[in-house]
Amino acid sequence: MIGVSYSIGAVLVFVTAALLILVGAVGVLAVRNPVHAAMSLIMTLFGVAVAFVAQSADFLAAVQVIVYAGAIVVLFLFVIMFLGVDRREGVRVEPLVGQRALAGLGVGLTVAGLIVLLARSHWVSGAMSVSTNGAPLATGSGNVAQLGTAVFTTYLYAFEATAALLVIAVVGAIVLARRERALDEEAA
Amino acid sequence: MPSIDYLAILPALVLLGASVLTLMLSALLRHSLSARVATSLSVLAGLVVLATSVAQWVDVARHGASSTIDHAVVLDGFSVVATGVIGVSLVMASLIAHDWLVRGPVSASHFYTLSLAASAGALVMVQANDLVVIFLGLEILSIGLYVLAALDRHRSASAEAALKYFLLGGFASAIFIYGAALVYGATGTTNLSAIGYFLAGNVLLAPGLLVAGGALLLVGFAFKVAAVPFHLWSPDVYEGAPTPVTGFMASVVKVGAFAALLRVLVSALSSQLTTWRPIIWVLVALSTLVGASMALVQRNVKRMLAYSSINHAGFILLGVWAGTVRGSAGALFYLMTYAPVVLASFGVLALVGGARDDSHDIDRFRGLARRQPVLGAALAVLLLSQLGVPLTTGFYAKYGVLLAAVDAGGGPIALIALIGAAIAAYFYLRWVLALYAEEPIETDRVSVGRASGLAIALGVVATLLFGLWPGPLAALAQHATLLFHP
Amino acid sequence: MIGVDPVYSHGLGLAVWLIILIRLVVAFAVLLNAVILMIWFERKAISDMQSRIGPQRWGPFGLLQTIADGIKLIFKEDLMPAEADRLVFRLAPFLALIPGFITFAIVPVGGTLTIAGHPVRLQVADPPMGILLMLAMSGISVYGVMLAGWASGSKYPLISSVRASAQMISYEAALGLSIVMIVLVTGSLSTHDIVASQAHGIWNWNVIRLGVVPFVIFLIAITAELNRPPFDVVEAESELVGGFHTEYSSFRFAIFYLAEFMNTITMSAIIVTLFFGGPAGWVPNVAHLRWVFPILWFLAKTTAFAFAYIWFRAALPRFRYDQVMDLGWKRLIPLSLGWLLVVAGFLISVSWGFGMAALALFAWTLLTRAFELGSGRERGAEAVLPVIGPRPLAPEALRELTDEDEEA
Amino acid sequence: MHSSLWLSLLLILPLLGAALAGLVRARANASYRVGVAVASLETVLALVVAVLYRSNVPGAGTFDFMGRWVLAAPFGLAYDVALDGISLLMVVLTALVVLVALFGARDTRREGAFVAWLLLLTSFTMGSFLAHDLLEFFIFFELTLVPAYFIVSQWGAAQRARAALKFFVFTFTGSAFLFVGLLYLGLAHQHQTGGALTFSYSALQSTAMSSSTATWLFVAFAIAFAVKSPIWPLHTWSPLAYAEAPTAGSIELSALLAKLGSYGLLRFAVGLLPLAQVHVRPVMLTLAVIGIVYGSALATTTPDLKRLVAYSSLAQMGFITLGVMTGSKIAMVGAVLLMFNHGVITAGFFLIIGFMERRRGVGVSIRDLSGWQGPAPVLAGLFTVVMMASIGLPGLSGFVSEYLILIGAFATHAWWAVVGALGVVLAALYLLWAYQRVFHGRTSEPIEDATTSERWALVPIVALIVVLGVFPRPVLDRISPSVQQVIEHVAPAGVSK
Amino acid sequence: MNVPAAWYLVLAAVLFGIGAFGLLTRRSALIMFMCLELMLNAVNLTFVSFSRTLSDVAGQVSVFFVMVVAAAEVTVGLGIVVAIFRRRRTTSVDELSEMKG
Repeated sequence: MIGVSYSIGAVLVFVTAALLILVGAVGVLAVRNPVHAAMSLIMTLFGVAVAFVAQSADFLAAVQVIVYAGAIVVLFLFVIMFLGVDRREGVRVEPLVGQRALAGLGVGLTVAGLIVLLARSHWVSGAMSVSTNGAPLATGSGNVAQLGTAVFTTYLYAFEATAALLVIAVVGAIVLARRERALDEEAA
Repeated sequence: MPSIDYLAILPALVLLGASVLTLMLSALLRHSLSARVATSLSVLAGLVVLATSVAQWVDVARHGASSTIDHAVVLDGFSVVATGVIGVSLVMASLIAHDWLVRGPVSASHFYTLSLAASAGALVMVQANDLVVIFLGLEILSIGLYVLAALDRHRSASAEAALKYFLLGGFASAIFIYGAALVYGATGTTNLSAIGYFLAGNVLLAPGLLVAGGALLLVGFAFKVAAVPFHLWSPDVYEGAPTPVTGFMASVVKVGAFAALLRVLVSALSSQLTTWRPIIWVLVALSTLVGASMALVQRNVKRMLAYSSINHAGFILLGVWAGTVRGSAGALFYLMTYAPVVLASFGVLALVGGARDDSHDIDRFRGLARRQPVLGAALAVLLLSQLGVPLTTGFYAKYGVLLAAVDAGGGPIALIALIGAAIAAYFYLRWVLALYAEEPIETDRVSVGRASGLAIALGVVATLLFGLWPGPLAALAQHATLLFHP
Repeated sequence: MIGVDPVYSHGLGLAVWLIILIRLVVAFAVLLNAVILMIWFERKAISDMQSRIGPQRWGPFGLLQTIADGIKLIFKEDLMPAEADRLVFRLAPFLALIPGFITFAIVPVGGTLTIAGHPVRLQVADPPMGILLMLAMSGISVYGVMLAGWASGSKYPLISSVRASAQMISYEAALGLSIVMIVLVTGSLSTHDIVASQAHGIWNWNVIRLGVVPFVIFLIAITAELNRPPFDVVEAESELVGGFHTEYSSFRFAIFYLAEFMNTITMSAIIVTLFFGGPAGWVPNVAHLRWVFPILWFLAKTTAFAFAYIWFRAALPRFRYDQVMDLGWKRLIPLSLGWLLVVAGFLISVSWGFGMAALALFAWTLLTRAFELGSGRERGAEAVLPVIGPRPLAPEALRELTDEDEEA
Repeated sequence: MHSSLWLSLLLILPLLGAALAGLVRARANASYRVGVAVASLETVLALVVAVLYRSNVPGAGTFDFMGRWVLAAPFGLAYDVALDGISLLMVVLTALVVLVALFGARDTRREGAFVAWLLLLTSFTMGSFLAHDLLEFFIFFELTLVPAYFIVSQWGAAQRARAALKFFVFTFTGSAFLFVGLLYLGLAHQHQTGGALTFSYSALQSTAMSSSTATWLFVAFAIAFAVKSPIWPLHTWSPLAYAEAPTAGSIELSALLAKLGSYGLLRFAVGLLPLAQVHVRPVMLTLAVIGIVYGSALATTTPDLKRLVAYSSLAQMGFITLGVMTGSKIAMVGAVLLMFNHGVITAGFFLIIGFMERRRGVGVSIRDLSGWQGPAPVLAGLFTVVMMASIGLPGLSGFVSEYLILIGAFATHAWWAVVGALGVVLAALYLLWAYQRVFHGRTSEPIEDATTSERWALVPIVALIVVLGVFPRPVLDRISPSVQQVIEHVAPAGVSK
Repeated sequence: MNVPAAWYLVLAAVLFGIGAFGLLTRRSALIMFMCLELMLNAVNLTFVSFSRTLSDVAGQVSVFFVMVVAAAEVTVGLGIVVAIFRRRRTTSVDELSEMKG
């Protein structure tokens, strides 16, 4: 790797993305207020979107912002505000002594191991998948066409399965959020 | 557009269709859908799935295994039989749920919309030949179950169980899909067959990525099937979720997850046998021993069955460990026989648990067999089957996986698993003893609904009948595995 | 996301950089000025409709009134509520402002010029995902309102925040679906391509091509996204005092004000781009000035929609909150789904189109019945979400939302 | 070769009886009558089979009545029954002991279930002895646990729950080793032949394996059988279970289920794994001898009569193991005979103890009893006969078998035999001592002598004790060829004589 | 020239680790959900990086599906939180003490 120079721009983009992602992620963990955590989450999500753009996944970057920032985090914020859990949400007493250290150790070791494995394995660059039949990955609008083709051929079944997934999620959410008066009276 | 073999995906379509139909009926009829109609619909759907799987079996037996929709779905003996098992499980789970729905706070249409769709998810997993499809099937199944677990509004434990299940289930899913991403990076595809071909044709000099990915996939599956040490959620969730839902979890989820796990390991990663075997070895040893030991100290029977099902998961993993045809057949046979038994067991629990489904202390079972000999004897048979006593299917289930394990050179691990079974014997027998205890606790007579009764009877008859004559099922499992899609 | 703008076809020379920079600055300046005009326009038009005179003191026809107001606001005292979350309170106004501007960047305001040998499109940027950018920005724009209301640490703004987020999620789907129809007929996500496909004659305008329905859906959805009347339950004065910006004053308030009008203009421009051919229109054969007419067409169309918004405000009563929700979920989303089916069907063949239409009609009938029954049942039990409209001002609902001490 | 239907009938008859007993449980005495009738029929059937049995069938050696049906090919599961001299003796013992237990040790609490469980146990025990297939044997071996568990846990004494659980889990754990071992053996056979998976006894006999493999397998098998027998040091469950079980349960446990262990050791461990003999023989002999001495020593100290019999059984099991493991034909024949004799004798012991308990209403401790001889002379006399047989008084059945074992053992493993002979002396010591305490002396209690039905129950036992002590020939004639066949299979692997 | 994909992969691994750590240690259900989202985003980043390395579109398609799943999970997860909150007015997992694991 040493001796190869990367364009300043690419490095800069990487650093920006990495900063956004990591600062945001640490923010989610460290911040006490859930609204602030949600905002940190948005930061990470944007960082990921930047990283997507840098890796010529423009379409996904846009979808990332629309789905995550535009819907998921809004939903989070909605629930936080709706339930009014925003201000008093601190870190609670740990139920098991040393759980945090243990989790940290476990996760740390796993991630370190992963990084070592990532670094030490040379993946098969150029292994062509069935889907593109060896055609190189396009950028820009060609990319959308490729994505669309893949979704409706190789991943057709998966795509149809998402329909089931969304139906069950919507029905589930409504069943859960539904409030039945008879029951509330009983609870009260 | 890729060609589509509709016969292959028919079972999943039937279940989804039934789910949507239930939903629409409940929305379009003036009066809310009666439990009787909804249950009938669900039972019918299950039976249709079973019938379809028979048709599929004929097809597979005649033309061999095939894959369709651009190799995303396979139609092979293994998937067909697993489909049939899911169909049967669904029928029994619906019957068990019926009595609970009649008296409970949950709307039947909600329950069945979700449970049918979740079963469809399990079917997707069973047939999936692509990591992404497995992931989606897993999520359909899991999301349905999260909601099902939270359905009982009378007990706050229900929603709490759902939350725990959701958080750890989501964690598992994330780990799984991360593993899938790494495997994709290592092999350049997410298709299981393609991964298999790639690994068969290429030697990876530094397979770190593949190892890491495979390990994460395994961890994800281990969470879903509640193998130790990834089992922590299961006792709480089993306890908190409504009992019929728990039965559903213990049967359908296990079938789906194990079928997918087997397919991933056998179809895609069979060349990496030496890598994943040690991991499974540890999982088997821990699951059988810890599952059995922890069950000893429980007083709540649902927690007891949760640990027991961990123990059983360990046994099924033993078949997976073998990684041979015999192993897959053993695991499949185990699933075929375990599902009805555990469902019928939870059927009894749902009845004994009372109208509010909240009395699951073992003391409630004291003297049950004295007061109601038939119900008590049925539960005793089911428990003995889970214990693995001969003349019940439980024995042959264990036999099948042990045979495979010993065949693959796993004498020590087979012995460890059997010692786990011996420990488990303690609490099954303690329970049986309580059933026949002489000084019955003053409790009301348990009323056995017709539907639950039928389901329990089915479970008992199945375990005794095939316990006496396991030949057909064993042959079926064997043939099914021989017709495995490469 | 740089895209395929022909200006880059000769590489990134100094001239190109300059052109890009100028385009940016001009766009920004034009937009700001347009906002100032828009504010004046709205006050004036409303006054006329209400038989009042409106601003008249500053400048001809009171044109400079907005600037005067702005200056006043900047010099007012900046208040920070005691309960406020300071960082977010300061951040929110800018979050509201930025998406509006970024969205404007993808609007083609005219044809293609040739400056110093470089082909220059009159559009700040033409990313290949253009229309997705617009969706993304409209998704983000809600944060300003939401966070402002929450950060104020006050009851009514908080309710406004909750309403904003719910409303936003509810209308995003219909918005996206109507855009999907446009993408279907265009075959591209780029705004340039969308405009180009509507170039030849009024029959090619999407509003006609797709049937009027998608346009209506889009218009309603975008109005709701903008929190403009009649969907301004977020800032319903009669219920929530001032809504999310109750606690804002001075410069920060000015920015909200600015953002609202900027968004209005931007969305008018987007409507024009998506449904009315953008700068397309009759161009007289005048040498050297041919490029001006598309811009004029664009301006005219945009102004027309800006006026339409003002008209809505003056003419339509505000929806109740539950009505807003009902409209979004029970009317717009099913309608746009059904229409999408029909459009897709006709793109395949006519018979498919009629088939899909029949299917959509059937589904619509079923839905109607389901909704009828559903609302009948809800009389016995409460709705899916407690209605955050006039009713929630009941004390227990408020406590549920905000009061913490009582539970603790 | 006779039809295997005879054997199947032996298996099925008790099953039908159990079902019938369960069905008629509501009517007073009905299930008792059904039970006795079925057990009598079973005994007759067993005797008929014994008469029909031929000790030389062309092509099958000493196995007669063969029949094999495959039930589940992928599992190698088959219903495979056959009978040779050794199992014939066990079959007769089973039928007889059950009859005695049902008739003599009646338990009127929920009698229908009790009789049904006993008959089920009979069927499963029969199955184990008739099995000509290792897997089938294992299945029946495991199955016997269930009825035994229920009998002990439902009708036992105060600590019955603990005793039953301990019994079950110990045996279950032990059989885990057997399970893995038999799987290994079957698979090894399959890999050698390349054919279908089978656990048929005659097929597995031809499995080739190294001496160390055989040793490991033997250890695995022996653990299971040692728990069941019980052999020291895996016997710890037995005193508790014998003591807590109801009389009929004690009889079944000690007279029948214990024999499953020694029978399995002889037939499957020794019979299938000749190569292991060299390595394991010293160990097994030592354990056997320790068991003899240890059991006898404990028997001298325990105050509880049931426990005394339990420890004495431990010693007797030591003798059987000694006989089985020496490899000498005489000792082996003696061992098989002792299995039968010990079954009869302990059945007698527990019956009489049961009668005593019936009179006392509680467990019988030697310390509390005294002077029974006066009021109950017949009971005392019967006890004396059984006791003398157990001690090994010449002219009674115990003598023949112990004598054969010791003679055979002296010839091949003199030192072990010498220590083992100590057990005979100790047996005389503790039994006579116990007799003295219980029956001699005085008592003020009015104790009823043996009733008519009690006497009838003991008639077959006393008769067998006397007849086999005087004229064991017909029995020995049936055992010898089968033992010879085992020896011949084992002998080439370096066994002397 | 673009930076090596490995940089992004390592970044994703770290992000995954942070998410996992948060999920295991934080006690607020909402924060735990957010950590779940972090983990899924790390997966997405990994997929996209591999997609570029392999010059294969499958990775990007997978991201698409992961996003759908994330959306579905959040819907249901938040539904559960709302259901619990209705009852308990808390979202801290520790306070869910009715069951002892």
